[in-house]
Amino acid sequence: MVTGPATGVSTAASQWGSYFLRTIVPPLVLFVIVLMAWDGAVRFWGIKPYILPGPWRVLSAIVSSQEELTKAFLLTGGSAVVGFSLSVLVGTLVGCLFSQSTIIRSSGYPYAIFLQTVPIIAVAPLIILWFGRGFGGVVAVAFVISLFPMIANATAGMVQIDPDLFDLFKLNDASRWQILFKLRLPNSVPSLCTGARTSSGLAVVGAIVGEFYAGYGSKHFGLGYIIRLTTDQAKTDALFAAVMVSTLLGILIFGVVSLISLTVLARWAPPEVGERA
Amino acid sequence: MVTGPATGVSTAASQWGSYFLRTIVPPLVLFVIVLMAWDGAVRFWGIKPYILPGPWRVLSAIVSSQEELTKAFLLTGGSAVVGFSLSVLVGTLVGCLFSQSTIIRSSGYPYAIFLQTVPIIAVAPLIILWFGRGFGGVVAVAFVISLFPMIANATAGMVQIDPDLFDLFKLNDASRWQILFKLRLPNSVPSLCTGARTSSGLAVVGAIVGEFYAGYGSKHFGLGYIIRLTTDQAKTDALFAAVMVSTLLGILIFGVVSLISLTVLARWAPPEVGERA
Amino acid sequence: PMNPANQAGEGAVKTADGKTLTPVEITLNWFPEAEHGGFYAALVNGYFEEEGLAVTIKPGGPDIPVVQYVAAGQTQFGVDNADKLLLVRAQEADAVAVLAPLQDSPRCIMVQAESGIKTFDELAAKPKFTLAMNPGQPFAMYLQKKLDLSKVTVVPYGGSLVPFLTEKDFGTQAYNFSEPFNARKQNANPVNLMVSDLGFNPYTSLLITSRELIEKNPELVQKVVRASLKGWRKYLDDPHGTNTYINSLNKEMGMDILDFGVETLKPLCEPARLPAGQLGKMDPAEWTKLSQQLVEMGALEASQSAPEKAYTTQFFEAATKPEK
Amino acid sequence: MEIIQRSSSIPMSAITPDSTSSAGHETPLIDVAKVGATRANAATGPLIDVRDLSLRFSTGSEILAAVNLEVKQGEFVALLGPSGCGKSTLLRVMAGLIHSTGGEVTIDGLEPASARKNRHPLAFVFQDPTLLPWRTVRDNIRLPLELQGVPYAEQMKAVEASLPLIGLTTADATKRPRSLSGGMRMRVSLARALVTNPHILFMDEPFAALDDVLRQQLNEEVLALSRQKQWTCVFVTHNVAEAAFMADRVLVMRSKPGAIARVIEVPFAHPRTAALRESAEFAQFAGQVNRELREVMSW
Amino acid sequence: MEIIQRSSSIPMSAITPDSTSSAGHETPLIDVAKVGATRANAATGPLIDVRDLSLRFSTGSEILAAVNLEVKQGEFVALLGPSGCGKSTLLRVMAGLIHSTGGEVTIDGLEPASARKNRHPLAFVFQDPTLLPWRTVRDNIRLPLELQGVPYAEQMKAVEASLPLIGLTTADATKRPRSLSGGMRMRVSLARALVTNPHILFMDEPFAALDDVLRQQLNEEVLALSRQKQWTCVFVTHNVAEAAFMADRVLVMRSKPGAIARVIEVPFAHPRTAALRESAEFAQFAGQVNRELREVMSW
Ligand SMILES: Nc1ncnc2c1ncn2[C@@H]1O[C@H](COP(=O)(O)OP(=O)(O)OP(=O)(O)O)[C@@H](O)[C@H]1O
Ligand SMILES: Nc1ncnc2c1ncn2[C@@H]1O[C@H](COP(=O)(O)OP(=O)(O)OP(=O)(O)O)[C@@H](O)[C@H]1O
Ligand SMILES: [Mg+2]
Ligand SMILES: [Mg+2]
Repeated sequence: MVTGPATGVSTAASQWGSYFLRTIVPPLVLFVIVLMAWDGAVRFWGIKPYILPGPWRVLSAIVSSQEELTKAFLLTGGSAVVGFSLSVLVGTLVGCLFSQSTIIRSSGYPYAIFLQTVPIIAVAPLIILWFGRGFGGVVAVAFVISLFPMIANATAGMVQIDPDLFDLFKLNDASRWQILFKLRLPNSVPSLCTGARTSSGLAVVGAIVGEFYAGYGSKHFGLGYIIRLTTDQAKTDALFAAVMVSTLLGILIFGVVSLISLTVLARWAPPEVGERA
Repeated sequence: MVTGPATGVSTAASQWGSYFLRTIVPPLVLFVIVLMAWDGAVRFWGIKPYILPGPWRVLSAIVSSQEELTKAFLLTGGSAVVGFSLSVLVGTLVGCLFSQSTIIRSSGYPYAIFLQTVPIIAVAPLIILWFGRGFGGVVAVAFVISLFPMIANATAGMVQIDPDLFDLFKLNDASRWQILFKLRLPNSVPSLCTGARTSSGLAVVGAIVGEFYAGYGSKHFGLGYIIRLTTDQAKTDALFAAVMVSTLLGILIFGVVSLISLTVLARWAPPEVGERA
Repeated sequence: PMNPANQAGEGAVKTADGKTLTPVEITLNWFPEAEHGGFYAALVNGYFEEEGLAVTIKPGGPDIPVVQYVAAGQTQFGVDNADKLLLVRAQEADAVAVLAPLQDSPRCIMVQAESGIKTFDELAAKPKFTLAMNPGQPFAMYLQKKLDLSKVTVVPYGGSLVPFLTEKDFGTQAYNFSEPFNARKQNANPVNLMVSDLGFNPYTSLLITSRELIEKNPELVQKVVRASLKGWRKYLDDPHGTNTYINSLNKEMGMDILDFGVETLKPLCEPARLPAGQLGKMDPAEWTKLSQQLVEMGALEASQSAPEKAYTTQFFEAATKPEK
Repeated sequence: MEIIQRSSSIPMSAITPDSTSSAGHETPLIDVAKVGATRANAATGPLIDVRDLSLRFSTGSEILAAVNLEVKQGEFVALLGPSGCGKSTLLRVMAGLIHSTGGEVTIDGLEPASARKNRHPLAFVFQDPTLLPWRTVRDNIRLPLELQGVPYAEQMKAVEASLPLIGLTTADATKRPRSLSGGMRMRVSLARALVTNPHILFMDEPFAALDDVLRQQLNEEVLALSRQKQWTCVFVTHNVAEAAFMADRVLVMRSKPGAIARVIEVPFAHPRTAALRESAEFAQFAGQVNRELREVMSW
Repeated sequence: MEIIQRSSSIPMSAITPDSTSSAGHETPLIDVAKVGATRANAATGPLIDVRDLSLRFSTGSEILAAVNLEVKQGEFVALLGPSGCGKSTLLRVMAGLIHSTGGEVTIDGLEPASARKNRHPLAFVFQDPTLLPWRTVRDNIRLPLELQGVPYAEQMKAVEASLPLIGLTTADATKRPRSLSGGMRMRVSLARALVTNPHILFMDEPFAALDDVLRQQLNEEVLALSRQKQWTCVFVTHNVAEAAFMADRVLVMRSKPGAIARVIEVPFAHPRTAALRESAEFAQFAGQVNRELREVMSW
């Protein structure tokens, strides 16, 4: 009832083809439609570039500073990935800790929320003081910003367990560690995946914001630097170009995380119920 | 197996008392410990107040600008709550839409991620151009920042459904609407609650960031304004006072959302498995 | 709801004594500070009301797109700097400067006296020096072009004074009447290196409006300019009432910093070279120079640069013409 | 028990008790003329027709191979077979919930899905209770009626009527599935299928979680009801006596891959009462089915 | 079937087949002297002792009231009763998984939880299979051994030995619970309990999802195993014949609130074989139990 039965002739190739048709083509089609609507709107209402530059202007800005954007993409992407990985790691560890008792949980949660609600500008000096400017500082900001969803989801996944399973472990005198590693942790995998999807996007924003405050030092420019620069110069088309590239980065990281989740979740979760026959 | 059996003599009062003991006291105790550690660290390493003011300085800053902070708390809180409510509403609607087909989902998701990865600083001018300055703009920023986790969680909740339940609805020729309202939507409630917990915190950050850019016009100052200004002036104790109040706001909103979730979830989810005998 | 028509100017406001006032909104580019004092003075002293105007001054904040607002008609008037105006105009935003209360730019690089730096050249030669400034701002581009900063680490300006206070060999972008004051309050000993001394000196706190409003309602613009000018004169002479008002708006902006601000502002508004009574004047040569500098540093394309369209002196001239 | 009457449902007078105890059910159970247009085809051929059905999950293993079976209008068929042989899967294929990878299934000449939508409303009791955890017992039972747009008052009447039939009290009706015992949950699931008064009823081990006494009671009640309403039933069970008591025909499946290995006509007349169970013929017949099952399992 | 031998387990030679078919099991089943210190108390009193137990959920309703029962070392007790009467709940209380709100439960004189930890390892087959969805069948079965720190090779040996006993193949062993049928899942759950070779085994309807043939086979195997290993078993079932076949004593529960209404000693000698089921005495005894159950239900 779970995996749908294979259809008549289903070779790997045709499966890949249908995957392609269903998951790659529609977003592309919609993307073209959105571009056209955007262009149409800009032309029709005569929207001035300082309010919203048309897509062609943005595209040509992307092309003209291609090299710079590529470098920035890689640099910011690197920081985001490192910050995100730290979030996943630390978030999971904190989830493990929080799952150990309601007392720890209810005492610790406010500090986790603090991480989320503290405006980064207020702690940026502290972060820079501790982690230094450049890569370390940027990663730290990305980490702080993307940590909370991991904590929230890890904790939920480790605490919402079928009571029968819990009883089973207790009856076998499972130790705290065994309950953690053999029950809570695997049980939390689907939640961790949901959290990771949220966090991955936040890590990109975090890296960009981190670059606002920490930078990488002269000569190395991330996307945050370019966004800051073009904002100051009121170069809306270049700004949008940088924003587009940031979004691309976000979507890429998100996509990779989703793909990994799907693979991992094939073992865990009930399958998505979409349009069965 | 689900609700634990009541213990011997369990009056409402003693139940409340134990709730109090378990969920209010430990965080307070930890809070005191954290304050003491903070104070000790500041004294021991002789940390300069402009880097990290000691807790007493922050407390006295809170007390001295009590009135101003209260007003700012209410104003920022109002924007955050409105932005958050919009997120919950719109996130759920988008989740409903995304649950309708994988094609819609895979086409639309990149735009949802866009919302999350686009650096708010880059689009704040646009948002403010569109929604105006003041309350509208602040709410809009809070909304944009807190929307994604709602979309992600709403979609997950509406799509991860026991296939048998889905079959049951199909066998009764349930319409799309019926499946949506009687199956997907109620099934997504636990996820929505998780999403709301993440979003509520983000909405507070969003409101504060929004105030950096949109403000409320003269005489009305939110926490974002105070944070920005005290940062500029290196009044670190006043800054930390404002940060503390922001965190308090975040924890308050988070707490209310959690309480509502718990009440709602009593019907839905398996109970948390903590330390049963 | 893009680009709503200029509606703020329509509906009228009645005062208690029965006068009908025209509502006007002025949007600032930052939180209320001394650099906006003249406009507040006009408000506090009733100069706007004398002109039949009910003015609201809206504080700004970081990255607030004032010129865009003005061009889009979201606010009738705005306060922003000349370089920013030229840059946004290049994006087809037709906003026009009508009054220039500050002749000289307060923009400076603030360093610690302990670093021993007294000039830009010493700064550029200092090993392991860190300079915090927003790289895209024209003054920063100008510095990078004018000086050889290859030895210096340029980092983004995060809006916080703390790094300046904690590190000796650290410089930060500043306005010479606010950051140095705050730094001194934290027992630092700052030295200001004025960017204008290097030759980059855009008008600051310009009063800006849209071409559309100038064409549709020049009388209104005239009234605002006249009252603002009067306000600025008053502010430089007798700032106390105004500063009290700004302080009442915002407790964080203390009287001491405001009073310090006015003192610092006076030479910026009325430098020695300016003939008496010419407070608020704009010099076409300055605009041309600024425009050329922006083109040279690559912030502006030559084809987009039309400095003569960015300002008009007609309202200033009318306001300062001796009464017939 | 009052159950929603669909306008096209058969009047009680149309039911002719089947008094033949012969092996072949060649004569239609009901008088076609009186049944109305919706069931017209049933008279000429089997209502449910499974031909050469095969099924392979995408994981590769062959679950069903060359399954052939026919179920006539109003007939009660029991599916018996070793655990894991594919009974649940076969039921799902017949209901149109899974598509076969070979052969074909028709209901009244149509695809199961369209037959279900157009002429033959179908109810399914899943092997797991599959209740909506956020709804009370009452709201779970009335769900199908709600989905079909039956007025609220009638929904409630039908639910109220169904409770005693499945042995639950009005107090139980306001509980949520979480605080029900396993057997109670399964009974709620059964009630949810019964209230719809379907033409076709598929049941996957509805009584497995019940004690023998309640099970026998429910056997009798469901059988009587299905006869009275002329439901066509396919019924999966593990209990040989239950199959023998309720069914007109017992199909024994073998496994790996699943296929029908034996078809045994049940020789008892209707109405069947508790007394039948105590009779010597019954014991003998059940013994025979048991032996056939054993044989199939040892293949 | 090879099952992990705990060092304190009883040597085979210690088992004295119980040849009395009398009603009262007054004499201990095993020779205490040979059993070793860990089971010393069992001889002098019941191993499991439930006194005046009552339970009320926080929702308010009284689930169990004044339950009294004793289970001796090595005894096999069946719990029979109407659905929802509290059988599962009682089992959980005896295992120390729920605390009673009145009365007391002791195992070998200790609280269930500490008895379980110190002297009497306990296994529980839940009414639902409760498998870990992310583990294969094999890894689910070996879970308890893994938790107890048994070496991997021994775990695998025990799992391999258990598979044929529950009628699964090596191919099935690599599947995940999702792609198992309902009955297969339940059998995996049973195997998971059996591999631990517990002193005390609680089973909550382990065979409900199985066909009669497999059920009878498993009845025989589990019974033989429990006799051989001297397990003390409490067994919930709905099937009267199953209770009669396996148990030394049948407890019939009534509901609202749950309590023991009848205690019926089973008069059949061990070892019991398939032939017993066909005997007249067996049919007669099962009929008697059935009648008692019916009486209890009609209260
Ligand atoms: N999603 C799936 N993917 C792969 N194999 C599956 C899947 N679902 C079921 N199977 C396999 O199909 C076979 C038949 O399963 P099914 O549930 O139909 O059996 P069943 O006859 O109903 O058994 P039971 O009496 O135990 O309920 C089993 O061997 C099972 O392992
Ligand atoms: N968490 C709970 N909260 C309130 N009532 C509960 C809870 N769990 C079970 N009950 C009630 O306790 C009673 C006994 O449940 P239990 O599961 O022990 O029954 P059972 O005898 O095992 O039934 P079955 O044979 O159907 O499995 C039922 O009436 C049930 O509604
Ligand atoms: Mg099945
Ligand atoms: Mg039970």
